[in-house]
Amino acid sequence: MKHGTVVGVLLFAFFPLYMMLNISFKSNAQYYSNSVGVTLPLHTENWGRAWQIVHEYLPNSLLVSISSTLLGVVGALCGAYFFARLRMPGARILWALLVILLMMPTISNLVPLFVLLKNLNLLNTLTALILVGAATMQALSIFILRDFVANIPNDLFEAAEIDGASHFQQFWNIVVPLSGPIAGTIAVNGFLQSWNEFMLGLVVIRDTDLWTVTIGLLRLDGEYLKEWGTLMAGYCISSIPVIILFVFTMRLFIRGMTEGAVKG
Amino acid sequence: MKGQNISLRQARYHLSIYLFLLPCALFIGMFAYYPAVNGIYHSFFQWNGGDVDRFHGAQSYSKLFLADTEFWLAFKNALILGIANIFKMAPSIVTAVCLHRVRNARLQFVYRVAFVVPMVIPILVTTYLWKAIYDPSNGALNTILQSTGLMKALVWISSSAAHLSENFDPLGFFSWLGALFRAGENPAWLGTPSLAMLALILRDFPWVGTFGVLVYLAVLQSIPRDIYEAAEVDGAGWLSKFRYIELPMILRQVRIMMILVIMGSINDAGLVMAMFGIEGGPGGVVQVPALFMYREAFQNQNLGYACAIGVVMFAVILICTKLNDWLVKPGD
Amino acid sequence: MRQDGPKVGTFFALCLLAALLLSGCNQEETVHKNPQDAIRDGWALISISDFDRAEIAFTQAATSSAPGSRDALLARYGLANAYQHRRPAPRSTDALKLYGEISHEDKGGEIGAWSALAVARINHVALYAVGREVPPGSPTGTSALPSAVELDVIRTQYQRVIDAFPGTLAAEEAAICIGNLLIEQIEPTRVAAGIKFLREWIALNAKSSYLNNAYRAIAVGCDLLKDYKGQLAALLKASECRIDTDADRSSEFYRIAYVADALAGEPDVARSFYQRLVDNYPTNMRVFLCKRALKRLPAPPTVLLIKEGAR
Amino acid sequence: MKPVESRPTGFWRRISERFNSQRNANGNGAPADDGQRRVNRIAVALVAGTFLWSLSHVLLRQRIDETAHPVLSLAHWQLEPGIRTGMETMARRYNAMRRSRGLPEVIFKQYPISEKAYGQWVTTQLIGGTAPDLIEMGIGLPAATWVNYRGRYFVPLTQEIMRPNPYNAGTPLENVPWKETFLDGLGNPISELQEYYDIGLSAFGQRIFFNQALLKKLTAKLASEGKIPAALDEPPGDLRAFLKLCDQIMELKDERGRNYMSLAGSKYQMGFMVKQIIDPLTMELLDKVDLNHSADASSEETFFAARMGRLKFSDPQVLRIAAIWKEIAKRFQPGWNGLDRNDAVQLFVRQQCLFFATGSWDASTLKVQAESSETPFPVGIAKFPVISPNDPEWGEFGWGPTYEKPATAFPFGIPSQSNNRELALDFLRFITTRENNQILNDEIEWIPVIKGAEPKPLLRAFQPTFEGMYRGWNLELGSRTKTFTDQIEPLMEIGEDDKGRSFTILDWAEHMDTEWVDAAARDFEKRDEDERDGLQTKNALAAVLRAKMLLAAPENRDFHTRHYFGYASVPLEANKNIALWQAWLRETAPAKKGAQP
Repeated sequence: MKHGTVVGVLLFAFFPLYMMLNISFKSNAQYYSNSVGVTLPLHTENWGRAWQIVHEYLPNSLLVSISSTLLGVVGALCGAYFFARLRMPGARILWALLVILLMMPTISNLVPLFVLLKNLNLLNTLTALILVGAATMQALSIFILRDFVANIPNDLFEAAEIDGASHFQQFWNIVVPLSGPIAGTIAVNGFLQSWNEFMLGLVVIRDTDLWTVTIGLLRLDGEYLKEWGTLMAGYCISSIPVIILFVFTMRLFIRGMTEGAVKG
Repeated sequence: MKGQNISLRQARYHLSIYLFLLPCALFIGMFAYYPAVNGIYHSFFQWNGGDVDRFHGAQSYSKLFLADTEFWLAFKNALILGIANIFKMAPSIVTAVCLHRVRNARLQFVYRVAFVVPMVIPILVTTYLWKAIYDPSNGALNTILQSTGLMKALVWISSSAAHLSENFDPLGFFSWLGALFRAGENPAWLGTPSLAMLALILRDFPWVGTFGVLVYLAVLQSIPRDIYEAAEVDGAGWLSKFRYIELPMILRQVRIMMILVIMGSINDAGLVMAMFGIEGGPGGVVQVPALFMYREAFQNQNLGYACAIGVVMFAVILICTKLNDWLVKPGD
Repeated sequence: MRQDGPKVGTFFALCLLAALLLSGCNQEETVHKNPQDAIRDGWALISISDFDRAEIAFTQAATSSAPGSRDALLARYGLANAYQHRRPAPRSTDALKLYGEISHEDKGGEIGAWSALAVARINHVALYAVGREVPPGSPTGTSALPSAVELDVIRTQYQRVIDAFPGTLAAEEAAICIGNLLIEQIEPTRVAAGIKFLREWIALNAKSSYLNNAYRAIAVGCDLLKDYKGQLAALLKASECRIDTDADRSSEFYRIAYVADALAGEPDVARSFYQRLVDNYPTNMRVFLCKRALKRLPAPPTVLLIKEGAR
Repeated sequence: MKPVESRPTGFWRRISERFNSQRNANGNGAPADDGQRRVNRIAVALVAGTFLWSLSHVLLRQRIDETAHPVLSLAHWQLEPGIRTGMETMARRYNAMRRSRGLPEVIFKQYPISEKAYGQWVTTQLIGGTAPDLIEMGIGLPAATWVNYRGRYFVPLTQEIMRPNPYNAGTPLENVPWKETFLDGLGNPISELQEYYDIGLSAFGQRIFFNQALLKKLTAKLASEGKIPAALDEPPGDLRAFLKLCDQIMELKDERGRNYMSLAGSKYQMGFMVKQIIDPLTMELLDKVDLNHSADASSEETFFAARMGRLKFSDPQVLRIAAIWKEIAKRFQPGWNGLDRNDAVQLFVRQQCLFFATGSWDASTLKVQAESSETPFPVGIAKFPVISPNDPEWGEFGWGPTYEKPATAFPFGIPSQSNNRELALDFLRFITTRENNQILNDEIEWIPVIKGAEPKPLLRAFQPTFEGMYRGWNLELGSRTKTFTDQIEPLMEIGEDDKGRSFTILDWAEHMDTEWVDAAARDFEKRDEDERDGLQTKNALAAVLRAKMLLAAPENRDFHTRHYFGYASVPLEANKNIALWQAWLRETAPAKKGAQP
């Protein structure tokens, strides 16, 4: 019964993945005639063509996603420590501001952001994507991390203070090691976010050799001749790095999810 | 639990902790708050983003409240979506519970791994997919309905609803239902005004959000086994276990998820745009506030006005979340 | 690695600082050798609406040129323009001040004349600004129009240009402005006055380059007064004394033909202009209508444009 | 992060104890600690590795230094490979030409932006002042918004196009005004601004594509059943006959027992049907709409006509047009308006439907797909059917074909913020010589736009009609009206509303007469404001031309004088237009509130 439910749900969850993979081996003719089933011959050249387009953008995407994730996590951890460790004067207000940030609709902010980046001379640089990516991670990450840090038994910190550890030592020696898992969660979420982000990138990045994969794939998404196979192959390729990342951080990820989410 | 309160007097011993705020403060301040505040500021301006930047007080707001009925109608849609989305949280909970009750640790681990992987699929792909599924003539959905004979059932429901509506019709619900499915016709899920909203809601069946499942699961993990044993001794059944042990535990997460869901249904224009186009479906039946805002910002270059809309939407969300806090009390 | 926190903080502080510094130095300064070049650059910069650098260029030109020389005047005239046209926030007051000075220094001169005209023009256009708070009595909101009183003030300003700078292009343009200013008030007596003014002016300045503009204005006036014969005559005159003869005139021809055909009852004129359109612009979309009309003529059009319905 | 063992200080031991005990508390199913750390190490190594690799990749990527050469950047939404390469070819030829003249080569940058995001992209770039030197115009935003952008951000080219194109020297087109070297003389100026801003590089035309094999087969079948006299090689040119054929085809079943579809339907296709068949029928309305006798209905005029009650959508005249409109919509397959272009293509390629309305830009790609489908079929191209003068009920509309304005396709404009507008203009001139335009379009497989250049055989079918009907209204005043019509028209076309109740033509007319006018009033507010703000811009432009006149050397002074007088009337008459609008507004203020801006 429970197995049934779980497996059933999983089937649905994997269906898109299957379709993505399946279509990526089809020619347009095959796609039009039979889009769901597996059709032979497999058009592996789709992948070749997709790779031709994606490979030059891959480093950009990786660079942006990884660095923004790292920066984001560091920032979020520090922030979480501040909010969780002690209730400093003003912390309450700052926290409120942070939560409010979660609720703000962001569509109309694009233009101010663009102008800001222009004044910072960050247009057409990957730095812009990295910084903004890291920034967008903050609110939710701190939201989750705070509860986690707050949940580290207080006597650890007290013990540390007795041994005369500064806040930085406490942070570095207690919070960082303990928060490995939850940090992993945040990291993977952030990574996914900045990996799939395209509107900002499209608007900010001008030179095609600085494009990220997601923008590059839009190029495959031509209006008049859609090469479904190549398009899907492109999407597959672009999700492979993420899957690899998952595979290796999976345990982190899942345990992290649990630890962090216990207190929401 | 929280860190202890620090009074101003004690604060000076801990000043260094403020340094921890620096990185995220810089990030958020620069790239999140500045644009947001800038937006609020400009909501009092007539602003096209460029060479027109004219202060005109609260005119945008008055116009929005007095003249723009369609904006408020968009909230009606958002409300429907929001409610639907809230119901759509149930499957995640059920799945989580089932997953949680899988005794075999290894198997459970495998399941959970399996749950994370599909997160990588880009939304664009799923949108293509669902458009294909909804295709009236070749789409999977209609094919299934026809082949399984479910279509007949639906048609029957429709017709009987139509009959009902003749003498009793709350909110025109039955007459709406009555018009949905007609014999010998493939329903055009995305094309028919009366069906569009339903199609939007049905999207992503079975509505199991990976993130949600994992979060609930996380909480459920922390239920000590002995409670279950005790419950079984009392002969508690499947349901009562859920009702008395599991539900109370995850109530708080449910609330958080609910908040996120509500925000999503008001703030997210992307989904509707991808499925129905910028005008929000035939007759604008599925247009949401965010769509309205998007149009003002990027089609009408009324950025000032768009900002005002943003502020109003924010206010609404704030109220919703407050209501939510107040309605759904945390479990612990 | 002990001092992790501050390191992180300072790191960001530094990189953002760097970014800010970078942003500071993205505008290179251009140094000009002689005033003429500076002035040219200045105008080029205005035309790409880079007003900061335009102001710099003109200021350089002003300082580097001999006081009282034509260059000096041109430079300051340019500067005033830069003030006037900058977006989003025009420095109108500075512009007005500077224009005023120029028009005083360059008595009777060309540049002085243009400056004087610019002053009137700025005040005139200001009356049509969006969201202008309007004096009581006139309709409110963005749909507000300047009142007759306000416009009369402007009119005297234009008149001053004509009196103080006789024989300059600017003076002629000022006259056209007066005509338009009267006609744009729609109110019949004003319109009539405008037409009268322009006709008299034309009589005196038969050689002016602004005849075309004058006749166009008259045409509109007559249209408002439903004097279609007059409108037709004016339109014909306007198209005769047109300076940019190489422009696309299909709509001009059509308008003449249509007015002659449907309103003024001059089938021959109509035919000739329909024909001209067909001959000169064979691929123009109006050809279809013209040919239909040509077939029909001299019979009047079946469906008259019901002007009465309009006004 | 540091491994635990390496810090045996007092408090750390306590920490690690707590840490482990806590972990064991809820560690069901969680892997062992050391395994945990191994995984972490690999993960960290992996991440660090990829990071360094990509970093080096990004840093070491050598980039052309752009200081040495002028840079010319152009943005368009044409993602198909042919166009990019075509443009690159042009760039090569341009640079070759420059080399031969001893000019520095130009670095070309092409920004192909997805149609999905084009409007937003352009908006942000123009606002941010970072726009490229050439921008393809016309998509992703309402037409009215593009008009506004032209006036606000682009250089009027009216003066330039009146002079000959220097690159035509030595060709038959020498000394012909640049404008007149285009197939249709670049059509009319933007009616709201009375200026030219776009230079089209290709000619587009819309036609009905059809599956020749299928048409033959099905019509043969019909003929055998005696429904039609004989099998057809191409669809009937008369609208009524065409629709009849559609009905007959929709009754036939294919081998899988599915009914055939006649017209492949989608929002995209409906657009063409309205543009090509419905809009021209509104031409008679010009008599009511065209207030300034320009024989061209601007959106403002339509708005005023509607407010004055001269144009009523509930007039029988309009209703008759709407009836034809609906007749056409009926021939689309059910659910068409939920679909987009690709679904329609799919139907056509799978040979489920016979006709496919689209533009010449599709010709080559559609052909390719038809030939590469599992049962390849030849694609035919036919003109849109027209109403015959002696049609029983629609005869009044039988005025012949629709006017086609071909040269407005693939149009590029020059933003005034661009730093090398001269270069951009020069490049436009270069690629619009007969020879280059031919080469460019042959590569793209589009139709050349310069007189005397020959299209590829496949595209011969697109010879434009220069004498025909065109629309007598313009319902798109801004984004409000566009959104409104986009929302209301499907209801009329499919004939039901969101409650499933029927939605008739009359309902449509009623909504148009009230709500469209309200929406238009909102849009007009903006048009009025734009016009008022535009006063400044117009004066600025005039000032620049005047300055050229003042600064000009004696020899070319009168040229610049002509130049100035070519434009002078625009700012002089601008505020008159505003006043006129306002006068009309006041006179036509309806009794009901809300519509008054």
